[in-house]
This record gives sequence, C-alpha cells and structure tokens, in this order.
Amino acid sequence: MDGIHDLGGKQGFGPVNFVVSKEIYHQPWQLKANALSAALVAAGLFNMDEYRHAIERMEPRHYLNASYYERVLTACASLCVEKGVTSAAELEKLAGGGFPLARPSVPGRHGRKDVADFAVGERVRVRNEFVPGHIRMPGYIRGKTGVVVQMSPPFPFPDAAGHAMGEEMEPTFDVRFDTAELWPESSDKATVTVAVFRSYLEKAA
Amino acid sequence: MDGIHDLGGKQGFGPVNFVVSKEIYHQPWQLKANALSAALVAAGLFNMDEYRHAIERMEPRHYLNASYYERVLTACASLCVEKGVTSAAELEKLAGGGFPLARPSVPGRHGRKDVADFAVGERVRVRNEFVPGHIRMPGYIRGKTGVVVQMSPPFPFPDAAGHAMGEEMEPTFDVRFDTAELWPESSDKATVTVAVFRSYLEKAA
Amino acid sequence: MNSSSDNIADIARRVDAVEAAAMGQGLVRPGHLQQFTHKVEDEWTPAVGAAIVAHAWSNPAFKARLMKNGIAAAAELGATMPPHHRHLVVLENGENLHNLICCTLCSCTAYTVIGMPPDWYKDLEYRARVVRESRTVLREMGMALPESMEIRVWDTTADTRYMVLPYRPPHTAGWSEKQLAALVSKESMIGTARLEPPYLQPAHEQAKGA
Amino acid sequence: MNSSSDNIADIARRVDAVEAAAMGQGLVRPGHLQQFTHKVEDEWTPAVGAAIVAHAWSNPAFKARLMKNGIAAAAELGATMPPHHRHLVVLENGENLHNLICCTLCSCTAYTVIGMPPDWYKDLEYRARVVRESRTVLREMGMALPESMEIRVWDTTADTRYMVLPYRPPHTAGWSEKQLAALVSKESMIGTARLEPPYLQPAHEQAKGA
Repeated sequence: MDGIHDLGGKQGFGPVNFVVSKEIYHQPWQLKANALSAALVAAGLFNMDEYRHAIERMEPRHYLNASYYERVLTACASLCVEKGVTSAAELEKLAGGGFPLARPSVPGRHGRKDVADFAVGERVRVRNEFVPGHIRMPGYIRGKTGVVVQMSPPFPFPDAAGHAMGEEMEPTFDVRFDTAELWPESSDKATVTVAVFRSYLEKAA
Repeated sequence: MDGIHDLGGKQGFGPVNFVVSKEIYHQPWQLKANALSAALVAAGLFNMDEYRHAIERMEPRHYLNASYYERVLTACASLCVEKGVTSAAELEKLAGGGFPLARPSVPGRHGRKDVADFAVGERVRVRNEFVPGHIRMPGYIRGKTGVVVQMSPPFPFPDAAGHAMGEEMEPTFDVRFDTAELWPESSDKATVTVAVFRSYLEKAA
Repeated sequence: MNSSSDNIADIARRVDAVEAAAMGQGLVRPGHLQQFTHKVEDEWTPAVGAAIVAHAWSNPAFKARLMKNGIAAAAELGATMPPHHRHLVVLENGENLHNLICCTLCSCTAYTVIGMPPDWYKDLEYRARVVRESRTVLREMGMALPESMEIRVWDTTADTRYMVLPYRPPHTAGWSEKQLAALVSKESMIGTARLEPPYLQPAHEQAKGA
Repeated sequence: MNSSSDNIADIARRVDAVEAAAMGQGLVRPGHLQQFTHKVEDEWTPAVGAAIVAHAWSNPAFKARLMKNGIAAAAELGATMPPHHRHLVVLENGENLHNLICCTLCSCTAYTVIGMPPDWYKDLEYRARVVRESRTVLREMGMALPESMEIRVWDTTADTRYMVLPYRPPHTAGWSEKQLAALVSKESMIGTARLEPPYLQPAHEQAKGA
C-alpha cells in the first residue's frame, strides 16, 4: 500500500537525533511490548509479514505520532483481535480506556509464476505496480532501473504472506540504483541497494 | 518538495467525516487566524505561494496533527519571523509558551524559458522532476501522461514566487489523466484533471 | 518539532501573539477582523454560486458566457474573486456526467462564489482519497453513482478555480430563478451532492449532520 | 482514529492488556519476558558482531567465508539468527568506500549480531532522509566524508540482513582480536561511524550522547 510508513525520500524532516547509548528501552512497557511481539511470532499467531502489515495499516496520524514500540504493540493487539484471541472491547476493558487498533486489511495477491531469475549484473526495472495490500517495494524505486548485485535464498513472498495466503518462496535480488536515477538533481551522490522480490522486477528495456 | 502535504493517492486513511453544516469556524481563534492570513496577504507581507510553502514546510508530524487553521496560523507566524516582523522568542513570550514554526526554506527555482504552449487535445507528460522547494505538481502525476483540455491565463510560477524570486508569469494547462494511468489496477475508474504549469510539462513521446 | 514542543502555548494565545506582532508593525489594521467576518458571513456565501447556477439554468446566453469566462460572467451578478484567483472554470454536470472538485495539496476553492470550504473538504481523508477512489468515497458519503455515470475529478493545484454547475433536476421545469437557487447547495457546487432524484434525499442535511 | 481516541488508555496498561489476553489463550508462556530480556541484554549485543569483525580482520580465510555466507560464518563464532533472517550479507568498507544500512519501511536490522537497533535508526528522520541525502545526514551526525569516498546505502526491505565490516584502522596492526573487538561499535556496523582517524573522535560517545 502507498501508506504513510513508506518514508524513503520523503522531505521535510529535521536532523536525526543521533544519540549513542547502550540503553535499548527507556520504559519497562517498551521491553514488554517487544517481548510480546517475539512471543506471538514464536507461537505462530502471525508471521513477520502480517506483523509488518498490521503496523502499516495503522491510521496515518496514529502511525506518525506513535513511538516505535507503540507501533509494535498496536500490531500485536490488532492481530490478536483479528485472529480471535480477544476482542477490541475486551482489550479496552482490560486497558481501562481507548485502544486504537490498525485499520482493516484488504486482499493480498500471489506472486508471479512467469518471472525467471535475474543474473548478477543484469539491468532490471521495478514494475510500475500499485498494490493496495502488503508489499515490500518502497515507492521510491517504483518504475526505476537498477543493476542486480546479488541474489538471496528464497523468502516467503510478502504480498501473499502478509495476508496469510501461504509461503510462496521466491528469491530477492539486491538491486543497486543510482540516486541520480531515483531523485534526479535532488539527492546526494550515492547508490542505494534495495532487496527486491523477483515478482516486483522485470528486465529493463 | 516531496512533503507530507502531498496527500493525493496516499492510502490508509479512513472514511471522510462528511458533515453538512453552515458553521464555518468552531472556535473564535479559527476565524481570527483566517482573518490574519488574509490581512497579511493584503498587506503584501507574503504572496499565496510563500504562504502555501510555509504550510508545507511544517515539521511532518506537526503538519498531520494540526488542524487546518493551526496550519494557517503556523504559516503566518513563520513568515512573520522569517520576514523580520517579529522573532520566534517574541512570539513565544507573547503566547506564553512554545510556538512551533515551519522548518527553514531551501532555494527555489526559475521557470523554463524553452517551453512553448501546448494545444488543447495535445498529449503531454509531466516531467520526472524532484524539486526540493515549493512546487505545485502533486507527486501522483510525476512522469505521467495526459491530455490538455484547456489553458489558463498566466499565473506567477509557484517555484519562483514561493521563494520570493519574482512573478514569472506562465499559463497552466488543465491536463486530464486516466486513473488507470495514475494508479493502474488500483483506483476507481475516473479521470483526474490537474492544473499543471507549463514548466512542469513536456510533449509526450 | 522544536525545543519547546513539550510546552506548546494554547492555540488562541498563539493567534493573538501573531496578531499583536503584526499590528505592532502596522501590517494589520484595527477593524480587519470585523471586515473579514462580514465578508465570510455575508458576502462569500453559497448563495452567490446558487444565483449563478439558477441564472445559467434559466438563461442560455448567460450560461454560454459563464462557460467561456467564469469570472466575467460571475461579475455580471455582482460576484467578485480575489486577485490571486485568476480564472474560474465552470464544470457542467450532465445526466451521466459528474464533476467533483478537490485540492490534494492544500484546500483551495472558489470560496467567494461557493462559500468557504467545509471541514471535510480540508480534511486529510478527502484530500488523500478522492483522486484515487472517487466512486468509493462518494458512495461512503451517501451518493452511490451508477457505473454508467462518468466521473471527472478536478484537483485545484493552481490558481484556476473550479465550480460545478449541477445537473438541473427534471422536475424543476418552469421554476423561478429564486426557487431554483434555493435548491443549490455548496456540496452540489463541489460535486459531493447532486440535486436530482434519486441522489437528493429530502432529509439530506439532517441525515448527514449526525 | 477511532471513537475512543479521546480517551486512550495508558500505553503500559495497553501492553498489559494484550499480554493478559495472549496469556489467557496460552500463546505467551510465563517467564517469556525474563527469557526475552536475557536475550536482548546478554545474547544479542554488538559484542557478537564485534567479535566477527575482529576475527575477519585477523583471519583472511574466515573473512572469505563470511563474505560468501554470513550466517554460516557467524555460526562458527556461536552467533545465531532468527528463522526469518534467511541471509546475512556483509558489506566491507574500504579506505574510499563507505557502506550504510537503513530500513525505510520499518526498522529491520541483523539485531542478533549487531545488537538491537538504536532509537535514531528507528526514527522517521533517519528512515526518510538517509536514502536520499546520505552524505548530508552523515555529516549532520558528525561524520563528514570526503567527496572521494563512495557511499553505498542498503535498504533492508526483505529478510536479507546486512552488517557493515568496518575498515580496519591502519594503526591497529598487530593488535589481538580482543583489542580489535573492543574498537568495534554498533554504529560502525550500521555505517554511521568509521573507526579510523579522522572519523573516530576519542570522546565520540560522550560528545554525541548530549
């Protein structure tokens, strides 16, 4: 989905608040939320793509205002409700107040069966696709051309796995893009390498 | 700029809260903020493009959280500070607390002198440009092809006017796009007509 | 957002602070608020646009002038537009054609003609969704258009201003301009409402105002 | 956001609510928090990655295995990765080559190897800006790279995980692996720090921790 979470290249943000610290959590609830997400994945209640998509489905203002661990918690709570572990009303009762959850999901999609693997060094183009469900293609590479630098072992295709449509295994290709291709005349000179699922790619013309 | 304000086509938002009401303002300060913006434009302190850009330059979280009239106020306050009418410290003193302002501007740009007018019925493409300053091209039409349906009288080119670089007059072209071109397989069937400045356009191949 | 973000001043006090600073520099005159209030409440109302619509429905020559040059034709009826609204384009609805106005980048409208923009027009939901999901959004807003109805969305990205000329309901043949104007709502000139059955609900305003 | 948004429960109570609901269904076992805390505090620390880096600097055959198959080589030193991290790619910095990791869509990292991601890595600013303005962002973060230094940014959009193999500082010739590992910070394995002069400031940690 073209959601608020898709931040790469978005302008208007200020400096990074770069603090080097050994402290991981600042409040006990942050540790607890993180532990909870790990336990629910380990228990098989949801997979990582469903988890990520539940975060993406948060109401856009809620997403931007929430801290990282509030997003973690909101995904866990939303999936617990959607999978029948509990109800929104029960959570609000237990919490003693409102409990904002993610917005509903839409159908996912299957991967393409008609795409062959790409070779290292091959020029590829990211398909000009607009997918309303879960997808791991950041908007800034849509339609852009890059070069394959390496291939991964097969992973579950996120657009299916994020909607509990099964583990369709396909490799990703680390595709290197020039920033001049991504944001012509409006970026620092560099390359950005993105791990792109095979189904998102086509041969460059 | 590819800012948070550029909302067209962004997914994840809920239903429109459609309330038919004759009430325009719900709090006296909203009317006062609106009156203030009108007075400052009339006084020539800033033009409409500077005003719009000051809203766009609000910190992204502030932008999304603020009501419409808080955005109006923040633009007025930011431009009053940037143009030397007052200082941030003075505003905070007068208001009795923090006063978040827009983030700083970057340089603007001039319009193109090498573009001829387009004819009604002509197919045009929106240039694949990434402009860090003020621009009135919504991101969803970048690189897209449409048909000119009419031409306007000349307006000040926003990318220059929004940075107080003068009134470079050029016409806009109402360009009609199919939603299937803008968001293939992921939009309702319709056309969207956008008023596009001449400098943003080129002949479609 | 900034170092003071934990202690942000009340919004009404922030407005007063900017007004005081601007007045101190002579940029805002005493009385400006009263003048602006008068304009918003008494001049820039949807009645201006409704009179234009009713006259266009009743007078084909006026309608032709309106479609050709909106600002000049509106001026015939005493309607004015601010200096930065340099063009008024009137979008005529048909029995099977529906026009709809939005502003995805901010919230621009021809406010001197159709009235100040409603809250929902300025909200993020309308701005984000209506260009991509016009039919869905209109249905959610209570107007389910048939598939045979062509939808044209207009995004107000420049200083051309748009207003919708609603489709004249068939049952209004012979009505006076005053009667016709009373039918025409702000929403119908934005394009989130139509005036003919089955779209116009008798209790429309109340039902939606909940 | 929803009808209850004006009265949102305290975040700690919301966490407890979900935990209670999950425990009630047997999805979360008693003791899971202690186990997770142990992993985060004692197992998934940057010391794991630092040992890998030091060994790779000291042992060319290990380095070759690490560059070829990160997970298998890391396992030689006892490092494990969670089941959904299916690939570990090690990115070797050079005297004139700098690699930098991010995750624009969420905040993925090889956390079992380089430690849990820092706050700033998860913040919107880093995610939004570092792919487009890497050199500027690094300079703002205190590391001004010369124009001659090539920058490669890696966006962790799939379940391949990346870690940076920092450039070995020239003055460390002859150091033991233990001495070398003590040099290697989490930031250097993300790519927001380098370890050789002039980039490494003696008072780096303190200066940035303000």
